[in-house]
Amino acid sequence: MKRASLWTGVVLVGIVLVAGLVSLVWTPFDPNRVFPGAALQGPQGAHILGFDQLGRDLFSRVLAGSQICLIVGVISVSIAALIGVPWGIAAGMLKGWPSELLMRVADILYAFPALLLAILFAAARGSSTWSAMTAIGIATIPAFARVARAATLSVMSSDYILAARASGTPYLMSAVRHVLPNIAPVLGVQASVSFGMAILAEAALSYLGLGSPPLVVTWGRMLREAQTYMFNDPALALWPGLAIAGAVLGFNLLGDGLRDLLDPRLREAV
Amino acid sequence: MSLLEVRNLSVAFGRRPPTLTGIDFTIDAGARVGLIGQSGSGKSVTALAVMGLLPEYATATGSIRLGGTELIGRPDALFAPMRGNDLSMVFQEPMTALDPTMKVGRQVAEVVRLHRKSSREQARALTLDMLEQVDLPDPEQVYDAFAHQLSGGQRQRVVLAMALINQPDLVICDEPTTALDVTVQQQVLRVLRHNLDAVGAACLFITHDLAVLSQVCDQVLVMLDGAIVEAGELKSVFTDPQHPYTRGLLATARLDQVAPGSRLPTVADFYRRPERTPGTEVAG
Amino acid sequence: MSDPSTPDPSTPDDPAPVYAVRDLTRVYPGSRTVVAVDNVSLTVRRGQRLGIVGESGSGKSTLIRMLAALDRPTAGDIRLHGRSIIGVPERRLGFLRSAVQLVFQDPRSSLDPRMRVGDIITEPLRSRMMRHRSDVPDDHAARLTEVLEAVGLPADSARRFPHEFSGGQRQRIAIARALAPRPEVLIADEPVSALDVSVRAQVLNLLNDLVDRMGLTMIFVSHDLLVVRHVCDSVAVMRGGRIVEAGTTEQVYQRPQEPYTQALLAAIPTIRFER
Amino acid sequence: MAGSGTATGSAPAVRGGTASRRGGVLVRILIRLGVFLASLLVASLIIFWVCNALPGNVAQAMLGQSADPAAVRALEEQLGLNRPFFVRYGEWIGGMLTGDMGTSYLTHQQVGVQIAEKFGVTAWLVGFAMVLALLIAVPVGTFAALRRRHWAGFVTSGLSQLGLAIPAFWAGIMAVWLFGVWLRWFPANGYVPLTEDPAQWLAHLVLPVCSLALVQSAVLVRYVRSATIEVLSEDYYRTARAVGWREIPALLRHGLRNASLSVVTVLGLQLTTLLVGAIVIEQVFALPGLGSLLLQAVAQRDLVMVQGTVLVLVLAVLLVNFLVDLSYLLLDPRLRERR
Repeated sequence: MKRASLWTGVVLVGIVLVAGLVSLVWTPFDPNRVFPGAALQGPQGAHILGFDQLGRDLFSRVLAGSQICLIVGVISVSIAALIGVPWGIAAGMLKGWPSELLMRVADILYAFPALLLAILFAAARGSSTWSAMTAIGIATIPAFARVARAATLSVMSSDYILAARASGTPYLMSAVRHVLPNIAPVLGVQASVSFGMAILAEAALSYLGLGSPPLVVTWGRMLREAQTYMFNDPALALWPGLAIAGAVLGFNLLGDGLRDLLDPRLREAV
Repeated sequence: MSLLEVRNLSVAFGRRPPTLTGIDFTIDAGARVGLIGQSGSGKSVTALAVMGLLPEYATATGSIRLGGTELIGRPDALFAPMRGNDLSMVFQEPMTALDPTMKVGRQVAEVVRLHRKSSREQARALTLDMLEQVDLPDPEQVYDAFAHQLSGGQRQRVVLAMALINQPDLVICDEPTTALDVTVQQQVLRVLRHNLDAVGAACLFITHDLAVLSQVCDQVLVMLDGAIVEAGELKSVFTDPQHPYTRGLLATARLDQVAPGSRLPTVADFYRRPERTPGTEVAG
Repeated sequence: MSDPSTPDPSTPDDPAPVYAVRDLTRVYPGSRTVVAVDNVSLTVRRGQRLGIVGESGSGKSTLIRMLAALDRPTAGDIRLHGRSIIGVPERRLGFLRSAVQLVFQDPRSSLDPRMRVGDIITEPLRSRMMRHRSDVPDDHAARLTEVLEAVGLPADSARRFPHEFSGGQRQRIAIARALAPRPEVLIADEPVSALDVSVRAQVLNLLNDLVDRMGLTMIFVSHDLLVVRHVCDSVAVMRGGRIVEAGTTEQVYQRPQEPYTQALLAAIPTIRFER
Repeated sequence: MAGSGTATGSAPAVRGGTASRRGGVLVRILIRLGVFLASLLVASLIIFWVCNALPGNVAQAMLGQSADPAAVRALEEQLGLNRPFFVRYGEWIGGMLTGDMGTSYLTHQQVGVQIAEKFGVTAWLVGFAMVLALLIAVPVGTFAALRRRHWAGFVTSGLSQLGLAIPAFWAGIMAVWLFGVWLRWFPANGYVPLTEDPAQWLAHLVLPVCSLALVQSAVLVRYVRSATIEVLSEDYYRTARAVGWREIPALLRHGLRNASLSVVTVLGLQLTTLLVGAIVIEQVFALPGLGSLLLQAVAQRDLVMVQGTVLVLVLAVLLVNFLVDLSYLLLDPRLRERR
């Protein structure tokens, strides 16, 4: 039972990854190629999901949409982790007001949800994939900082940190030798969950027309365009939506499964 | 007929091998039975099984009868009213056993009002009386205190008050003094003995400390790896232990009778458990 | 026993003490200031086995943490072989770190769960502070084999992780780590109180044996008076941050002077049948 | 023969007087207030900086990308945009304090008036969604926790996991199709003010509120579940069971009081996600709320309007977090005293 979520997550994430990689070199049809007169047609022949409102192959577009979702996830989670993790570790290892200050700044950043920050960026700089990824990444920093800090605090309160000090291990060395390996699993879980949230935020942004430019195929934009044709063809909105839900579910389940796998309490109990 | 009769009790958690296998013991009305064994031997599981508080994924088989009433398989709607009234329990950790957000007096008074019709004032009066019985100075002040405002010994006495206020037939104490300092431990044990006498309750006293056990109990059950390996009167078990494991436990417990600095006897000198495969050992 | 004429540990004018502690005070500031250690003086001689007993909150743990320079005193002086450790920056504490090692209460917390036993035990040897000291062994592999054997663990333990061992075995690992840099002083903070009674005797036997064999000086902190009596030759009783009574184990246990010591001794649970 | 004297070490018997306790709380409330105001200041700086740091942003936006640089500079001069950053920031914040949120350069509408006009729609949407999400999540989450080893609990958790992955706007789109287009139970989009026609007002809110709340409750179910599981493993819950409380009453009496602390925190966080969700949902259902105002302003690159709207949204988030902090102080007797 416990491993069920882990394996479902691994499979779903695997599908998205494979789709993203395969679509780089091959899709059944060019996702931007318009088949004249095929607009809003249902499935036929090699076009297993049918055509969109302009007559483009829907399946190819859903496949290609996985690319941007993976790119946004990877870049924004990397931004968040690269800044948030050292930030949190520092806040956990420092004492007194410097630590307090670090966390207060993180708290203020927490008041800017990813989407709001992305909208703000789009307003000031114009919308682009980069501005979306940066905004989502920055908005995710506090999540990593908090998790890293909490984990660091619990590691720092262990006697093995005292033992390391009593053995003459310098403070910073302790961070590398003891803190990082011990908080890595928690960060892995956080990365997986943040990946899912980044996908959701990017989809919403594209849906609002504030994400990647029109020629880039994104699931969010597909939904935006599909909404106009809801009366004619609800399937247009079905597939990209399912793709988003599947990808997010995959990363969430992966995170959950990792958590269960690594939770020391659960492990001790077995 | 005994007050508590446990017959062929086995408990398993999920699909894991059973934690308890075929436990048999009885407790007579007013008797004090000590249950001893090392951590992980199944002492606490036995207690929770009797209380009907095993987690839902645990399965208990066999028979537990309290005053003739079968407890295994008893629906919670019928079992819950017995808890705190016919049988009650004192846990190890006084620091966390009380609700941190509720005044401790109210928590004790609630136990009264849960099981019998009584007005708020009556319950309060009973509670104050009980707090006095467990040797708490200034019961009025303790009544209105939150748990974190009391010391460990005071909290454990409040928990004792909760367990005893409805004068149950059986009180189960799970390592009630392990978390306390020695001087406080003495007081709590004294309060426990005194109040068990006053209420006339029987007691199942779980501990890993033979010395503490000898100060409370008159019968002993020795538990090893989920089974009871020895049972009997305190004196006969302590002076003439039959099972090698009991002999080992007794030898290691008598630190006061070994010359300082000399080699201490260990359990392994008397009893070696069948080898376990490395890597599966459960830490102490 | 190491020395028949064990003097009172609080006598400060010992000729060449390992530790000389004077008027040590540690105050934790805050809205409710806590004086954890209050004006404590004591000396520890070479080969002495000093037990520090007290109930929770008596300041015994704070005291030894200051002795190991893991906590800094508010006032007072600590000298190791005549050299003050007060105000010495962490990186200059090599002389203390190589000479003084600790064993903590709970091996589950004191051993890094993600490190192999071999790495845990040799961590003190690898630290920059100790690497070049003449008193610290430089052949790590050889020393690892030596200490594993000394604490009675199989040689292949080095490749395994702490969670693969039982509680008693884990405490042996912690002891092996403490022994690795050939320390002179071993400070043990409640080393057996997290262990089962049946395992406790084995670890105590091991400690006694090692201290004898290696001629260590030991400071042994415990709330259990019987354990201290068994392991130590002298004892200091702490209460509320102060040492209320000190002397040889025999003196203190046979003829306790302070009412608090008497109460503590009277409270020791012993097996008895009268009831 | 009272034993308090020898009770554990340095802990005095019963400590702390009521008077000193109250004083401590007041000081801590003031500290939180200070932190709240400081956060607001920093947040407003960030917002203003993002919108104004690049010179020519506003003027360029007004004149279009291909405008003559000289004309842009002239317009900047005219609007006072070439003055130092902090002067303009001070002006903006100063106006804020007197209730003047500025005027759009593009539409010449008062930002404050616009926000006040649209605020109600968003508030109704978020408020209803929050209540509905709670009504769903608390019982479902508790059930999932109590039966976590049972297939029913497992299925419940699985469903909440699924709900967590569904974008609220997709749920909205599908709801429009199902209930608005296919079944025709509710209007598919648009808004009717409460004062105009209460029945229609409600009818127009049903779908947006439900799609927002449904997804939101999935998040909440998980929090309630883990908070409840935590309480179930607490010693005081076990004590409550041992003195005769049944599962649910024990949870209600002792669990809820303690779990409410963590649930309150979560509610604070949830409001943030709900506000953001509302921005998108308003777009799906063409509701004239703050979200629509913001997106319209973004589309027109009306930065004065954007910074005003974002500030109001961030203010709401910070304010709720501040209130959550305060409720902590009031709910937990341990926090009331410590430090």
